[in-house]
Amino acid sequence: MPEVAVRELTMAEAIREALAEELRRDSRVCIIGEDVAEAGTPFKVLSGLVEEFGKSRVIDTPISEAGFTGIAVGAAMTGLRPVVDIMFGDFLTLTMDQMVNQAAKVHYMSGGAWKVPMVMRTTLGASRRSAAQHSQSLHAWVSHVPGLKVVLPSTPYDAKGLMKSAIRDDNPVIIFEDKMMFRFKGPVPAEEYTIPLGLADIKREGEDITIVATSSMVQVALGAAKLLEEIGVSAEVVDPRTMWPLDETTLIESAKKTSRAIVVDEGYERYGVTAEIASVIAAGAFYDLDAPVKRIGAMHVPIPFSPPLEDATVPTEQQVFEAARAMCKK
Amino acid sequence: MPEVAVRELTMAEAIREALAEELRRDSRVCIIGEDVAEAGTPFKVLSGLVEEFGKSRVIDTPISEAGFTGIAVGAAMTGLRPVVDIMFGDFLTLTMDQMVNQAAKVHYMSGGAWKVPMVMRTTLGASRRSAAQHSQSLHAWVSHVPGLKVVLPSTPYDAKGLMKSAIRDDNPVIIFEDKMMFRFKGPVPAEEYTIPLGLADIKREGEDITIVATSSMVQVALGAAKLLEEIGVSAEVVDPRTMWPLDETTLIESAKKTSRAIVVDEGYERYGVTAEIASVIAAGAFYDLDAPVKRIGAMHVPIPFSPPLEDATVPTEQQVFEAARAMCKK
Amino acid sequence: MKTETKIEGAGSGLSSETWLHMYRQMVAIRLFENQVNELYTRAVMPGLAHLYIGEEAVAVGICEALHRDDYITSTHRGHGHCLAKGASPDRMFAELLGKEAGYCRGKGGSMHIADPASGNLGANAIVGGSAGIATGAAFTAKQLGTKQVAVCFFGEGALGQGLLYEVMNLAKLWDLPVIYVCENNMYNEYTHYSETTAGEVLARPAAFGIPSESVDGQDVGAVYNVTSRMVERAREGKGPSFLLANTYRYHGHHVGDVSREYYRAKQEEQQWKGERDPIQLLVDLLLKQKVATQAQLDEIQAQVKTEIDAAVEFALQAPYPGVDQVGEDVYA
Amino acid sequence: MKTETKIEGAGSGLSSETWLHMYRQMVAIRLFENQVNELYTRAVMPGLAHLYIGEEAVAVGICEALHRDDYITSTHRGHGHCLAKGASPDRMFAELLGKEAGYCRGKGGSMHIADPASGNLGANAIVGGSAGIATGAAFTAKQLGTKQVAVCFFGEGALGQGLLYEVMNLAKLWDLPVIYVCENNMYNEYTHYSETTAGEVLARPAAFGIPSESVDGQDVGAVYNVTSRMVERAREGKGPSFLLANTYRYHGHHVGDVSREYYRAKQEEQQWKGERDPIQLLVDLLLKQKVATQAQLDEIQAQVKTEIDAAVEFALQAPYPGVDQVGEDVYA
Ligand SMILES: Cc1ncc(C[n+]2csc(CCOP(=O)(O)OP(=O)(O)O)c2C)c(N)n1
Ligand SMILES: Cc1ncc(C[n+]2csc(CCOP(=O)(O)OP(=O)(O)O)c2C)c(N)n1
Ligand SMILES: [Mg+2]
Ligand SMILES: [Mg+2]
Repeated sequence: MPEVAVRELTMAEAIREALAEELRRDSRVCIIGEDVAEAGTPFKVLSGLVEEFGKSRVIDTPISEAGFTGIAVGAAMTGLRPVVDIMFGDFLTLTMDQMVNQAAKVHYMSGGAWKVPMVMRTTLGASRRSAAQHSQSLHAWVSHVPGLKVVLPSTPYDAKGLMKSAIRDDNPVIIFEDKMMFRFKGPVPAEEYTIPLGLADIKREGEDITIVATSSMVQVALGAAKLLEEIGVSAEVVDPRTMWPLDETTLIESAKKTSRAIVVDEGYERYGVTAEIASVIAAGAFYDLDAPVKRIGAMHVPIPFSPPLEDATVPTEQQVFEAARAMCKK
Repeated sequence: MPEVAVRELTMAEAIREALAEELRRDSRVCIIGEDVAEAGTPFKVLSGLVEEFGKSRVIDTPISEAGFTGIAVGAAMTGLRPVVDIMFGDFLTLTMDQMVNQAAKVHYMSGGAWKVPMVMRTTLGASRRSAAQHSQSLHAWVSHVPGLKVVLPSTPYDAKGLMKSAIRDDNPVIIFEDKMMFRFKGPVPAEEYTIPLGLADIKREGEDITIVATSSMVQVALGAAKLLEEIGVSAEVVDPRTMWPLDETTLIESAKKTSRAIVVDEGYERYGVTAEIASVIAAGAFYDLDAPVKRIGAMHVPIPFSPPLEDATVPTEQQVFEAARAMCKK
Repeated sequence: MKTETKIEGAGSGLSSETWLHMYRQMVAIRLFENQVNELYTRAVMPGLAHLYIGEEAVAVGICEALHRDDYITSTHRGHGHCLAKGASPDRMFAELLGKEAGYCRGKGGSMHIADPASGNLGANAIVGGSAGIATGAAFTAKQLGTKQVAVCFFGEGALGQGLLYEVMNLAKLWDLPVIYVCENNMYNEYTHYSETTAGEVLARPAAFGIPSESVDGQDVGAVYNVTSRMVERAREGKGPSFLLANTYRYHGHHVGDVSREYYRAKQEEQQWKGERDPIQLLVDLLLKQKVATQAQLDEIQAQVKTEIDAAVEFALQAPYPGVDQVGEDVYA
Repeated sequence: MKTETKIEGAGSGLSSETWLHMYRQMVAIRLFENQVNELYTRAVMPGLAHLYIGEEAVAVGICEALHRDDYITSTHRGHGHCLAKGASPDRMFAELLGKEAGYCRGKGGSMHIADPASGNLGANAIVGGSAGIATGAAFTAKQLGTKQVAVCFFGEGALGQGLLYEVMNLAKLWDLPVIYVCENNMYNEYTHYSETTAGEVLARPAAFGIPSESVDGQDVGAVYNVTSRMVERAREGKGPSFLLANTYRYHGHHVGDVSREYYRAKQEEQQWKGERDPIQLLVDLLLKQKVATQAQLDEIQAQVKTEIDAAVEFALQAPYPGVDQVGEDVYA
């Protein structure tokens, strides 16, 4: 991460600042979603925006995810740059046709004649004791679809820079924010900046093992890296930041350097993000790997409500630490 | 494949026979979908069923995929065993909430109190000159979701045996049929049989390289295997038959034996089926592999209409042959 | 054997047993939810919960008109529906606390309680998400000729979900025994329904030829009577109905929603609580009509309180499920 | 400068230029679609196509009432909408044959033709799938104050899709300049709409307070007039409208659907073709009202035929896109 001012913001503040700056910069940008205006969303991420930009730019909707997502697609095609707010990532299910059969394909099906410059903001992540329909991490689905770009910020700095790039991008971009991280603080420069989509970030340099981690799992990986340091294992933590475009080179180079790799993502392992990244590394660093790439994702169960059960489904520092230690034979 | 009678059926006939037998065997089984009755679906797969079982068992619906899928979920919970017909796999987008947030989770969320014994029949596969919204292979999405089972038959024999098991299964099962294969013929015994979900099938034995292939890609793989034979490469073709449960053992054992593996699936490579299977093999056969596992999927573009373009997006015999030859250094 | 108590007005013709049972159920919901709020405030309950306080007459009036084997589907604000349909508070509290003794073995929590024994197909955390399930249960009832009826509870916010219109069309086409109950408490979370709902609510079922009625959701007798008519239609094979029940939630959208001035006035809340409280209205009626004495009502209230307190205690003492159970119930 | 032709009945008040232009457009669609059928039968066209023959008056009457920069969204049966809005047949045929000169460079085909120059946001192969897009275009028009109007064409089968109800609610809440046009040709593929549609179609927009009218879709003048009123309302900021156009498709659901007896009677087809043909009805009117002579009409027909034949020829000669283009246009 480039040197930054000392200013610290929470994830929520960084996202809000990115949106506010883009709303100011470009009158075509608007926010559409449930309880986004006065309520500022249940997570209060958008608090204050309607006061500055008014109800014609920050727009409350009925509980019609498919409907207002479809409206955003049409609005984006005809000159606006809407940011759609889907309160919980679990509700992506309701928008799949509009995102996958419409937004993702309009540009291609029209031979380049129409563009769909829209952003969808939504969440991922368990641990809020919200049970199976409010805890999923479904980012693998949309990462599978040509025409879409997918962003998973892991720090306030990344959240702001990636959000601004997403809004300026001429394609449909889906941003997944971990709902447990909105209060997570980190340095964010006061000066204007953006982060290009498709660039991985090495969150920690290391020599012995590569831990590829996404979203909140980056903190889990960094925690594990600390524990590993104590037993003399130097772990490199790599955050792809965008699932698509995927910065395969950085992932592969790191694995080649360390000769060992673990992939941690909060989505389900099977047919998920860990599968893609693990196979990219297994193929790209084939001749340098000393051990199979290890995948760590959410347990293969609908997220349970009961705290002891829910906690057992999410990847932990300890889990990553143990896996790394085993791979490094320590 | 166990010894079978000489009788040959098309894929469509085998599927129809499986449905007819189950409709006869169990009065709780019914078929719900668009144009499934007199029309027998646009692919004519269900022709004749309404004549035998009547309109109360083979039920035409409005164009409401989410609606009648949701009705099937409730019907399954309360004592029926519906088979829902989704005309094109591309329309899965409209049923994701009912399948993923409802059907897949009801049993778990209720602590085992309720069950959802339903089947969804739909399609996958390009090459019909039907363009981007009628050609997708979206089976990776549902394979990612705990609570769902996913079936991809590649022969009339498998299609019948797996369909019967799916209908008798107490969980939501989604079956993807390649719309280009309905006229494909193969042996199907006249005697009753079923095929358990979760058992891979070795379609061709070989020594030098493993080609894991799904659905219509099995024929592509077998074609490539023939070409390989001519240059002295003995290819083993393995068909997982079900994406979940996934028969990891058979896949890994085959790769260990041959020390080389290619995975061919008509879905998109990125975050798709080839990623999961490739990483399962890369990890499971790590110490036996002589080369990186090669993934071959659909090109990363919405399926184009123009024949020369569409043909360029689908994996071919030649592609698989070339990849295998290169891996075997022939 | 039921004794007829002749009284005027809404709900006339109900037996005193029915009146007192409805009173009992409404009090049970009120006390149950107060305890839930308490458990949240004391940080004993994981996560959040959406309280049904203020809306008791809707669930109770409707479920009183159903048989035990009739079906209901419920919402994120589902405790009232669940109790009214006959679930017991102890296993409900246990579920809310994530304990193994809960209805879902702790796996569902507040938003997913289900109970086959009382015909509860489950609460649902997807707004409108159970409309298909309820309609499907009615589909089974018709296919198998069981004469069962299915009631689909949903908040007015669910009017925004397309699924509801798809299944209402199907329910009418196939004349399914389902009753769609729109609980209009005037707010979709923090937004007034007038900002999310174009046209008249009752014009929506009319769009599919589904007969509908609106009812004062604070008048349990009125709710019971209109529901009885709809249930009768359904059992006679006359198809679906739609009931609009106008009501109000006293508390926040969920237990954590305490400062609400930015979306609704304190005075509005006071008015409903003061003038339109469903339990108070029922008490006044029962006393005025001499269906019961204050002493009888006090006794019922006391009994219920004892039961609820014991249920909370049971839940607090109950053990969490063993972590080994996390992998169970994924597949049947 | 337009000369007023005084005539009676539907469409009175239209200039002769307008009448003749509508005639021209309807003939163009008819001849275009006959060629499509021909190309399919000769196995020159890849895939299938859904012919608009019999429904010409709907697209033409509506698009005649729009400006070139107004928007439309179309369906799988979209050739008529596309031509009526001003696309040229040569690039359309080229698209249908998958040629690079096509509107989508061959990537879209029959079900996805789009043309920014004429305000065509694109045909859509997802039934009802464009309802959000059309409403979104109207949202932009209102946000930017451009006075543009968006027309959403869909078949009556799309009444089964929940999305339509979600966006109609939003369009009315926000008073968006969108017109929902339901082309009721009586069949959802192979099923009569009465088996898929409960209640009255016009009760559906009414459910959201959206004003509606139904019109004889074979009477181009009537379609033009009712649309003009709806367009005026939209431009004046008075919000959405819904138009039910009753019509009929002469051919199969798609070009391959040739034996249709199992879902509709030959006689029904004969009746529509014989008594309700939109082009014949227009010809009769124009001659009767002396808006045009047979010679004039014949000349127009001949001109159109020449143009269509040339367009087919152009498309047949045009090259396929180079395979290198397959990877282009995925991302902007
Ligand atoms: C599909 C979906 N969208 C959004 C949400 C978030 N959410 C939970 S409750 C709620 C408001 C529901 O309002 P209403 O239906 O009136 O029920 P009430 O809370 O008033 O009882 C919303 C938006 C959700 N759970 N599901
Ligand atoms: C969501 C969806 N479901 C099903 C289909 C398959 N399908 C294509 S056209 C059609 C019938 C459409 O009928 P209607 O809307 O009346 O249009 P028409 O063909 O009569 O013009 C169906 C079911 C589809 N394309 N999209
Ligand atoms: Mg409400
Ligand atoms: Mg039609």
